[in-house]
Amino acid sequence: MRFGVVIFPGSNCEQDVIRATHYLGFESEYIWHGDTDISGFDAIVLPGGFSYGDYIRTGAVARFSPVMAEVVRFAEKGGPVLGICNGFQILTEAHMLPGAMLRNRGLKFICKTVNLRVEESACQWVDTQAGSVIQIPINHNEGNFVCDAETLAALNANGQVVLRYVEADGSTAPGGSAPNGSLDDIAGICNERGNVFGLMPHPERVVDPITGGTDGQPFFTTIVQRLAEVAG
Amino acid sequence: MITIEPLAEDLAPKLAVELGLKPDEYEKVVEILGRRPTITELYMYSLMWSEHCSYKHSRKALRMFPTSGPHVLQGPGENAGVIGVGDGWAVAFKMESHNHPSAIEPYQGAATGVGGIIRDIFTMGARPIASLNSLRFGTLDKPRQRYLFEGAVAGIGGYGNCLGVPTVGGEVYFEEAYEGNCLINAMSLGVMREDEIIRAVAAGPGNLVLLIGSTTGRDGIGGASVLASQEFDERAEDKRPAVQVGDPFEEKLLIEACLELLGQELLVGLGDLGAAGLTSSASEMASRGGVGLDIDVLKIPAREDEMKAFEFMVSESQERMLAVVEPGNLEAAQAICTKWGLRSTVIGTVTDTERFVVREGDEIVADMPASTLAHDAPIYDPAMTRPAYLDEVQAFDPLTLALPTEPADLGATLLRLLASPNICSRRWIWEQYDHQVILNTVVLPGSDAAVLRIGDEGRGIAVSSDCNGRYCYLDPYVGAQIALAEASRNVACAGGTPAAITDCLNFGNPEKPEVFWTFYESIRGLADACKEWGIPVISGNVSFYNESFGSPIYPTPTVGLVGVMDDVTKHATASFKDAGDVVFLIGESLEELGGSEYLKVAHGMVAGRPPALDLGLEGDVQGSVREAIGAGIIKSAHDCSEGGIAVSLAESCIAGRIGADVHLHDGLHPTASLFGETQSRIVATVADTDAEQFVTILLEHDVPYGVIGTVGGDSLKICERLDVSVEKLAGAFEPTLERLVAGEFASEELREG
Amino acid sequence: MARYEIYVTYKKGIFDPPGATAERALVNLGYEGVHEVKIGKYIRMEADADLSVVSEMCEKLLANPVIEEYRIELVGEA
Amino acid sequence: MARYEIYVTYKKGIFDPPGATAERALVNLGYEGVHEVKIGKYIRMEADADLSVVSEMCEKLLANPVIEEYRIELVGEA
Ligand SMILES: Nc1ncnc2c1ncn2[C@@H]1O[C@H](COP(=O)(O)OP(=O)(O)O)[C@@H](O)[C@H]1O
Ligand SMILES: [Mg+2]
Repeated sequence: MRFGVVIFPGSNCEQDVIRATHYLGFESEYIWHGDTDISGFDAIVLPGGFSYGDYIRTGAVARFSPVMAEVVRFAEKGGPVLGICNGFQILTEAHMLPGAMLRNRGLKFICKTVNLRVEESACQWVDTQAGSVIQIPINHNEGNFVCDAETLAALNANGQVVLRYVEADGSTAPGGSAPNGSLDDIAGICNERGNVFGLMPHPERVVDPITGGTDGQPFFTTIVQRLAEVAG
Repeated sequence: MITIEPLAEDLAPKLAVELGLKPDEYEKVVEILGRRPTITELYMYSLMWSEHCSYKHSRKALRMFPTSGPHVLQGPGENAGVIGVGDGWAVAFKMESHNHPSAIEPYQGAATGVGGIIRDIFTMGARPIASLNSLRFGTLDKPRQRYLFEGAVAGIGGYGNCLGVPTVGGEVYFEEAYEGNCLINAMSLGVMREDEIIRAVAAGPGNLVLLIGSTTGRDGIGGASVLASQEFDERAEDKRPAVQVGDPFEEKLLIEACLELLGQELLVGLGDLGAAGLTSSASEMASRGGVGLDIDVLKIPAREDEMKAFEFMVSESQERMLAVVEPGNLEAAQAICTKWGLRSTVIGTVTDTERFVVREGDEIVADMPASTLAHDAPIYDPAMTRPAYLDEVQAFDPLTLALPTEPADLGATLLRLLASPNICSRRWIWEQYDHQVILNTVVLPGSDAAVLRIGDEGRGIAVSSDCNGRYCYLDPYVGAQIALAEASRNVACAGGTPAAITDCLNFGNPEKPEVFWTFYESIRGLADACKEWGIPVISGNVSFYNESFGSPIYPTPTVGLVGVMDDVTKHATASFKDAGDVVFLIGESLEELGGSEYLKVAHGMVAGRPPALDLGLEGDVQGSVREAIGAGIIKSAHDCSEGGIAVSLAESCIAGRIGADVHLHDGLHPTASLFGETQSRIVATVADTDAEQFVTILLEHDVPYGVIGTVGGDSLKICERLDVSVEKLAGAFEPTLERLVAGEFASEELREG
Repeated sequence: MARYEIYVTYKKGIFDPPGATAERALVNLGYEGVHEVKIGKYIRMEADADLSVVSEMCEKLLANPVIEEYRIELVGEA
Repeated sequence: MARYEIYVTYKKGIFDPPGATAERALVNLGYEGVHEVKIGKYIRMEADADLSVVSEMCEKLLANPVIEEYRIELVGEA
């Protein structure tokens, strides 16, 4: 089982993902954005950062990297793809996930630990019990998710909403609990099949307890178990 | 061979003065060249001999600093200092000011300040792992000040976040004295293996000079001399073109490419282009290597048309690096730059002439002994006189004021102090900074010092930046020592052992005897304390001419201290933990209200003598707490600084969301007891089962201490003097900054003042 | 070589945070009568390409069809 | 009520990183003949104010006179 972590120019969380997966005892290696061969990887991670400086729009340029064509193919074959923060933004720009990202409502960059409710979903990357509340840091300037009404309805109907911003007790504040203004408090979504997953929070930051917690561990362990079962 | 074209006899001296050279400095240039300078030469000398680049007023005083010690691998003189932190790991760090550009355009000024200090770090071969920022503004009731504050914070975050270098700490004060001249001091740290240290040296005649990174435009022309070396006043308007726009994406690519080039040993030397641009980095690299350089400006990728030779040489376009490469390695080196999407251009060669020759095609536009630019600037012995205001302010005795004694008044005063912009929570700032990326941050902002792990074998460092300008205004010698004392006390509270410091010395016009006296006294105080505690100064920066409309800022010698930790898991934070924990006060309280936040908030005064500092006691107090943290028995440690012990206790309650019940048997006036800012005090808690062991440690270190109470309940009770719920304390402490800037973001004289 | 100007704006119904904030700020500044402030992108370029190619650039990179619409103007020769 | 369109761009000589990045990206996408890409702001608003007042808004808030310049167009009544 090997994670492949893509480095785009301007990515800056790639070594964090490598460090977190190694901490959990998993194999993981970098993939250069110019590469066109990603065979030999069982799961692909698009890490956080500011690919191409976030210029024009977040993820707008990275989406055209040679490696992305391969990632699309990999996902179509059912391969698991995880997009964290900028990785999530790239997935929406690449139309591998619906919707788009706007500037945070307050127009400020936000770095802080937030409460997230794990929803009942088709996502292959999490099997944390639906309804449980976890703490993971967010760290972004453009995490304000939007999509049209039909898309939102579909996301909810198909169990594609994986994570929502909530209050400490799991409830939703009147007017919403998203610190960034995100539509319907959405923090993470997956495709219908559940193999492509994008989230704004940074699970890799809370894997090794010395950096503040362990709530991020399931986001890497679950997929490993799943793939192991499939392999039988 | 085309003969060089000096400036006309009548024009040269005039232009020299316009560019900031003093008449005798101009004469020295003529003497060195043996002729009148060309326009390019004149620009190059005027910038290299400006205060900002030559330290001509401060150099002598700086010699007072101790610069060597067991940890020091590289002292002052390079782009950054370097210390060893164990297991072969080395940490490079430095602090630098970007005050004047930020006062014109806060976002870009602060952003490019961060960019500049980070280039200094990876130029040494270190990977940048953290930044801190030390900020000073006027009071936030002024729209212009809110604009500067919001812009600077956004710029620091905007640049550092994009690079993926966490901003893990800093400090900020709001004082009238900084209203016309904000301070933006940025500190950066990088990590490498001890054997990977690189020095910015050009060597090997025949080697190639490679310019890497962004194109060169007219932006920031004359930035160094014009902005940083003249008094900053209403004329600032005309200097607007000197503002530069930063490109953090380009800088991120530079970090990766340069570290890869160094890792593969493809470079002979590497230097960054900062103040005075190509002139500065090229001449410094040449003089360090005792070689000459031959550069053709027409080879430099230009951002604009018809740029003059001198514009290429002094442009401060950001995100550029200068490398020296052996011809045989050129192809490999450029391949790496291309891989990272970076421009790289050979613009000249290293020669054995020791002369710096600049060509524009086949015309020679400058030809001077390379070392004279970096090393022959005149060195001054500025006159000094003790400022007249000192006797007056120091004579004031705060105890002559009507001071509150009633619990209700004392409680209200505590809440006012907690809500004061100089004490309140800085959360609003650090939540705009990525303070976690690279996964080394063990103690996040909000405690005393930031703690970072180094490598995966459990080593770490603790970092803090501090300076109370008010103390330095009331007594520069003691004030500067307190800056160091507080930085190392913060580090001690986290469990670190001070290893070395960097500094950023922000002062007014050094040509004013009273200003220079405060500068000299600050350095003398800092140097004496450094020697007493064995803490060397390994890098730093001097920023003079921080004045506007004629009055200097408070003397502000900011200290950035790095402490080492052999076991990073053995650290402490400021928050109270569990009910029943025993509260200790280490150190003793004196009747000291001079220069306190209480005096400012309650009486609108900045007067009196700053708290006294006993260097021996301070060292012992820190040592005892450090040892107890190492022994693993400390559950919380927080020092007493602005606002005194009452604020310190309140901050620990708020951070832990739990109360405490304490008694102070100090026999002082209640106000002095609660809010006096006596130094060398730390509030620490331990589980009651560990109290005995802690006492043993305190006795061994022979420090005064008191067992003052226990953690628990939902309010802070201090004797019969005050009783306030943690809820209320937090309500005063937390929202202040957000409130002061919220919605006000756009307001009348936004950019005017 | 032709000179183009491209105007990228949010589609109707998409909330525009910078625009909304600017509007509030202007009102705070005392400019009551300000409404419907929308902030988009104003892109200028010189290109050896005709309009159809430029709109291709917009579809692909310069705008995000999911939330944005764009208008291209040929403003002259370079 | 008048409708205004405001074009905010960097002053001459000020570097425009987003524009430079867009240009490189377009070239990489195969659009060789693209040059001088500059990305500015395109602001639309309705306001009960005449041109002089709107330029005041630009000076104070909508543009940063230190590094940006702006052009205002009155495009009609709302
Ligand atoms: N400008 C800033 N940027 C980031 N962190 C800051 C800044 N100012 C203060 N902090 C953080 O807020 C906390 C309290 O700061 P301060 O009151 O200066 O602490 P102390 O009094 O112990 O020096 C520290 O963790 C400090 O690093
Ligand atoms: Mg402290």
